[in-house]
Amino acid sequence: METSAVRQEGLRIWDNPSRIVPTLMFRTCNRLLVGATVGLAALVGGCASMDGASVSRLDLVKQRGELLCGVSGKIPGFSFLSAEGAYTGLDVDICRAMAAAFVGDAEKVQYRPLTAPERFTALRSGEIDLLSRNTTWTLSRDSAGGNGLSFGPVVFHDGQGLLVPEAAGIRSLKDLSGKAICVGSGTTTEQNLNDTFAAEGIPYTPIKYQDLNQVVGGYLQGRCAAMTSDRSQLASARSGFADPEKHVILADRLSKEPLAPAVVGGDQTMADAMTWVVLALIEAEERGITQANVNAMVEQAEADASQTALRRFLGIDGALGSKLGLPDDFVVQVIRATGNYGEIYDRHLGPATPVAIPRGANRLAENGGLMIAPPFT
Amino acid sequence: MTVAIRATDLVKSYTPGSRALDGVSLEVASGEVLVVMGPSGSGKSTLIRTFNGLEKLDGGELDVLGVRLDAAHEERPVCEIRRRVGMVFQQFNLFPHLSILDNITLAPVKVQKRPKVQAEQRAIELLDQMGIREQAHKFPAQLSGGQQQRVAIARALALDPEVMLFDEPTSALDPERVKEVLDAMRQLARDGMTMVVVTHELGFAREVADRVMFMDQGQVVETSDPASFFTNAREERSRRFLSQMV
Amino acid sequence: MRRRSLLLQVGVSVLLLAFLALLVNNLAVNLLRTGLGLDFGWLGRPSGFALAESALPYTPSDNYLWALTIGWLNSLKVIAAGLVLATLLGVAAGAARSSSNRLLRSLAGGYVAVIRQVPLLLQLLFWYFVAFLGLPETPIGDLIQLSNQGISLLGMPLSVEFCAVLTGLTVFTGASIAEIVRGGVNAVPRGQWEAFRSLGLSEGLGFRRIVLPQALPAILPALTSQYLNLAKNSTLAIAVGYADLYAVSDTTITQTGRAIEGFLLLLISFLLLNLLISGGMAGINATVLGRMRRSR
Amino acid sequence: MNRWLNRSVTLVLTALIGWGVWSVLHWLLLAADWQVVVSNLPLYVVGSYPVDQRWRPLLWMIALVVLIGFTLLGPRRGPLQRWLPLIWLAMAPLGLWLVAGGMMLEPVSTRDWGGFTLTLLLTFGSGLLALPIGVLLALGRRSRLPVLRLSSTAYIELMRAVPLIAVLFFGQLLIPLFLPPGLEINRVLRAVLAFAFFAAAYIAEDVRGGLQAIPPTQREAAAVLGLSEWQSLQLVVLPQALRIALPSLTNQAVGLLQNTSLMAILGLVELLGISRSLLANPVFIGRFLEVYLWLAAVYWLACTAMALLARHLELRLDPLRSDR
Repeated sequence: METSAVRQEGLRIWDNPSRIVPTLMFRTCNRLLVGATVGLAALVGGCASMDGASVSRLDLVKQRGELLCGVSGKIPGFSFLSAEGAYTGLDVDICRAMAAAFVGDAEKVQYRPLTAPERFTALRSGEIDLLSRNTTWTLSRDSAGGNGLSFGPVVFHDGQGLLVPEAAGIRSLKDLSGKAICVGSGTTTEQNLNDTFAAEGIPYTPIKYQDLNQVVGGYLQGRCAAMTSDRSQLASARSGFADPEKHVILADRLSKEPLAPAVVGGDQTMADAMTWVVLALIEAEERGITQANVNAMVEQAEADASQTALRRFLGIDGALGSKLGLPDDFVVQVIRATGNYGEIYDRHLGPATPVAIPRGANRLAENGGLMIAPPFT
Repeated sequence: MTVAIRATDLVKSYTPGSRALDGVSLEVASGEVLVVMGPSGSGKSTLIRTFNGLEKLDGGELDVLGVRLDAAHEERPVCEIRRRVGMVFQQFNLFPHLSILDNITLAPVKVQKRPKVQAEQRAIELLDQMGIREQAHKFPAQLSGGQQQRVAIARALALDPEVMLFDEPTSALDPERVKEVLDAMRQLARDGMTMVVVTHELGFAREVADRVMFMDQGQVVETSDPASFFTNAREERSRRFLSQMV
Repeated sequence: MRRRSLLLQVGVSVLLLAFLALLVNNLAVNLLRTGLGLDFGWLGRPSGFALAESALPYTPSDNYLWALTIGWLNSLKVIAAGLVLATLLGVAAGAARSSSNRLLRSLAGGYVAVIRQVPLLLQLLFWYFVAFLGLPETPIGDLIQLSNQGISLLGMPLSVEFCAVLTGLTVFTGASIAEIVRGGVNAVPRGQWEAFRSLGLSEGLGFRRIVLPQALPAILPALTSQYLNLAKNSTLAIAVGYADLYAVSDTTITQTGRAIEGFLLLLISFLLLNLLISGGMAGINATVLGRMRRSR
Repeated sequence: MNRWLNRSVTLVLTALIGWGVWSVLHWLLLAADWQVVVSNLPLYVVGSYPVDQRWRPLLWMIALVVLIGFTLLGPRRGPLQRWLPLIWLAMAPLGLWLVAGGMMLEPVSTRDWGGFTLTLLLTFGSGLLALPIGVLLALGRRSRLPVLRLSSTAYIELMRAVPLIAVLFFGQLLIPLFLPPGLEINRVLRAVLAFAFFAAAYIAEDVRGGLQAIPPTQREAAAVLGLSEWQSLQLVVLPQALRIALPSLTNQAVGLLQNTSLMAILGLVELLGISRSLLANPVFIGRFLEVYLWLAAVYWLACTAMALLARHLELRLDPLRSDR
C-alpha cells in the first residue's frame, strides 16, 4: 500500500532544482519511505510481489506535470532540431497534443532524442512515457511476448522504398543483385529489406548505420548502390540533396509502414488516452474544427443544445474525457495547441514545406485516404 | 631514581624458528643515556622499535613510562607511549611535501591541538637550538643529510617527549656531516633527556653514554659503563666486535 | 582491534549484499511489471537480420547465438589486425622520436601530439566518411585495388568499414604506443647508444638489436594495457557500420527486447576477450624476460 | 653514408609535407564551405539552450577561458594565486548553477543542455565525482580487511575489462530497470554517474601506483609522531601519492573529456552529438570534413589546455622538483 503511494510520486533528481526546494520536506519523507520500503523488499528478497500494473503511467505524467516523449530528432518533417534549437515536426506535434491533453499544456514536454536501436529499451525502462518516433506498428512489437508495447492509431501511412542514383541504371530489385544497400540498423526497414530480398532470392550486402543521417551520408558518398528507408524519409532526404532530380525512388514497395505512437504494454489507461488523443485530431479534421475556429466552435456548441454530437466531442456533454482519465475538454485543449490532423500534416509535410510529401494514403477516408476516427460517443 | 623503560624477556620473531629478540631484559633509568651496540642483524633496531610499538612483541613484557605493553596489547597504550616518546630514524623520514616548519609543527598542531602560532614559535626555537634556523621555510630535499637529521630531531622534540629513541641516526650521513648531528645529541644528553641510542659511533658512546649495552643474535651479551666496555670488555664476542670497529 | 576489523568487515559485507539484493529485487519487480523474466531461449531463434561481413557462413535464418558469434569473430578480426599494425606503427613512431633526423623527429612528435588529443570516435568518423568513402576508384597494379566499395589487397577483399575501424584504431593506439616506446627507450642509458655507435652499428640496427631489447621489460606491461584499450575501443565500430560484437548485440537487443540478457552476454564476451589478450601478453612477457635473464 | 641516408629522409619528408600542405591549402581555399560551422556556432556551444538564456553558459565558458589564461600566464606569486585552486573547484558548482538555473535564475531543464557546454559539464561533473571514488577504491584495494580488498579489486577489474560504451549503455538504458519503480534519475546525471564509476576504476589504479611509491617509513614516521592512521593517510601519505599520480590522472582527465563524445552514440547532444544532428540538416548534407576538422580543433584545444593546466599544477605542487 505504501509502495503504490511511493511509486506515484516520481522522484526526479537534479533536473529542476527550483522545484525541489518547496517540496523538499515532502520529498524527504518520501525518500525515507522509499528507503524503508525497498529495504524491506530487499529483506524479503525475490519473494516480493508488487502489483505495479495497478498504477498507470498517466497518473505519473499528471503528477509530474510533464510528458517525457521519445523522438528521433533527426528526420526533417517528423522531428528535427531547428536552427533556433527547438524540435519541430509531425511526431513532435503528436507529443505536444498528448501533453495538452494529459497536463493541459502543450509546452510541458521533455523530448528525448533516441536512436532506433535504443527506443524500445527506453520505453520499457521508463526512461520515456511515450514514443513518437517514426515507429512502425508490428505484431511482435505490439505483443506482450514480443517487445511488449501498446501502439496507438497510425499517424502516418508509409511504405518502404529504395532510392537510387538515376544514372546507375537500376530500375528494379533484380538490378541490385550483389550490391551494397545502406540501411539503418535495428529498424523494421532492415528486416523488410531482408524479407523482400530473401523471398526474391537476390543476394545483397547490408551496410548498417545507426541513424538515417549516416545512411544518407553513406549513400551520397557512394558507399552503396541504393539506400532504403520509408518513402517519406527518402523524399525528405532527397529534398536536401544538391541535385534531387538525379535520384529516383524505385516503384517497388518493400513493405507497408504504418507509423504510430506507442506506450508500454499492459497499461490500458495510458494506451487508451494516447489512442483517443490521436483520434481526436482526425475527428476534428472531419468536423472542420481548426486551431483558428475552435473557440468559436465551442461557443457555438455551448449556445446550441441541438448539436449533441459536437457537444460530446468538445466535452460540453457526456463526460467522455473522464472515462479516459483526462479532462472532459481535452479535445479543445489539443486542437488549441496543435490544430487538427490536417493542419499538423500541412505544417510539416505539406506542399509549402521543403519536404513536401503528397498526402496520399494519409487523406481522410472521406477523401479516399485511410484516416478515420471511430465515433466519439 | 625512577625507571623510564623496563623490559622483561622480550621475544620477537619475523620468521618461525629464528628470533630477532630472544629474551631481552633491561632497564633504562630516567635521565640516563643508554647506547646499544652490536653487529648488524643483532636485533638492536628491533629492540628500540618495540619500545614505541613499531614492532609488536611475540613474548615478554614492556613497561614504558608506566604504560604496559605485551604480546596481546591493544592500540590505546601504544598511542599514549608514542605521545611521550620521540624517535629519530636512520633515513630521517622527513615528509618531502611539507616545508621544514610544517614538518615540525604537524604533530603539535594535529595531535596535541596546540595553536599554530605557538607551535611555530616553538619550532623556530628548536631549529635555533639545532643551528638551522634559517632553513625553516625550505623543503627537505634542499637540505643536506646532516641538516635533515637535525630537523628530524627537532621534529621529535617538538612534542616535548620524556624519552628519545635514536635508530642509527648517523649511519646514512656523509662522514663530514656526522659531527653536527652528534653535537646536537650531546647537547640533548647534557640537558638531561632520557635517551636510547643505537649507533656505531664509538666516540659518542664513550663520551656521552651512561651505560653501553652490547647485543648479538637477539640477546644481550653484556652491559657495562663505557670506560670498562671499551677498555676491558668481558665477553669474547664484544671484544671481537670492538676490534673490527677500530 | 581484531574484533573491530571483523565487525567492520561484517558490516561492509552486509551493506554490499543488501545493496546488491536491492538492485536484483528492483530488477525482478521491474521485469515482472513488464511481464518478462530472464530467459535465454531466444538465442536459438532465427535472427532475421543480415550481416555485411562474416568470417564463417551466416544467413539471416541462422539463430541469434550464431549471429553474436559472428559479431565476436568480426571483433576479434579487427582487434588482432589492429594489435599488429598499431604495434608496428607505434614502435616506428617511437623510434622516430629518438631519431637523429630532426624533421622525422618532429613529424613523429606532431603525430602523437595531435592524435592523442582528439577523441577516437571523431577520428573513426573522419576515416570512414571522409577518407575511405572519399576514395576514388584507383587500381594500383593488379594486387591492390582501392575504391569506396571496398579494398582489395593481394586478392583479399576488405570492406571499407573494416578498413576505417582498423585505420582509426591503429593510428590512435599507435600514438599511445609511441609514447610508451619512447619512455622505455629513454630509460635505456645513453651510454648504450654511444656504445653501439662506437662499434660502427647503424642507427636502425643498433636500435633494433641493442636499445629495444633493453627497453622491452619497461614497455611490455604498459603495452598490455594499450592492447586491452584497443580491444575495448573496437566497440566504437558501431558508429561506422562495422558489424562487430557490440553492433550485433545492439541489434539483437532491439529486436528481442532482451536488454539484460544481451548485456550479460556482451560482458561475458568481453571478459573472455580480455583474458585472451592478457593471457597472451603474460606469455610473451614471461618469454621475453626469461630470454633476457638467460642471456645475462 | 649515414649522412646520405639522413639527407634523403629529409628530402622525402619535405616533399611529403609540401604535398600535404599544398593539398590542405587547396581544399581550404577552394573546396571548403564553412557555412555549416559559422551559421551554427551557437548550437555547437550551447546546443538547444533557450536563446534568451544563452548568456549563462557563455558567461561560464568565458570565465573558464579567463581563468585558464590567468592560471597559465598570470603572475607566479600574488594574492590571487593562493586562491586559484579554490576558484577552480568553484567553477563546477558555478557552471551547474549557471546552466541549470534555480536560485534567482530561471531553471533550464537538462533536455535543453547541449553542445560544448554539455561536454564540459559532463567532464567536470564526472571527474570531480570519480576522484574521491577512485581514491576510496585504491585504499580499499590496499586494505588489510579481506572483504574490502576483494570487493574493491573485483569492482576495479570488472570495470576495467568492460568497454566504456557498454557502461554508458547500461547507464542510459538499464539503470532504470535497477531502480525502484517511480524513482527516476535524470538522463544527464545518469551519464555523469556512468562516466564517474567507469573512470573511478582507472583512477583507483593510478592512485594505487602512487600509494605504492610511498615508502612505508613515511607511515612509521607519522606513527611515531602520534598521528592516527587516518591522520597519517590524510596529511602524509595521500598528498604525496596524489602528487606522484598526477601525470597519469591528467591522462585520465583528458581521456574523460574525449570519451564524453561517446554519448553521441547514445543520444545526448553534446559537442559531437549536436554536430551529427546538424549534418542531418538537408542544407549541410555531406559537409563532413568541415565539421570534423572543426570538432577536432575544438577537442584538441580543450585537451591541450587541460594537459597544460595539469602540467602547471604539477610544477606548482613541486616548486623545487624536490624528491626523496
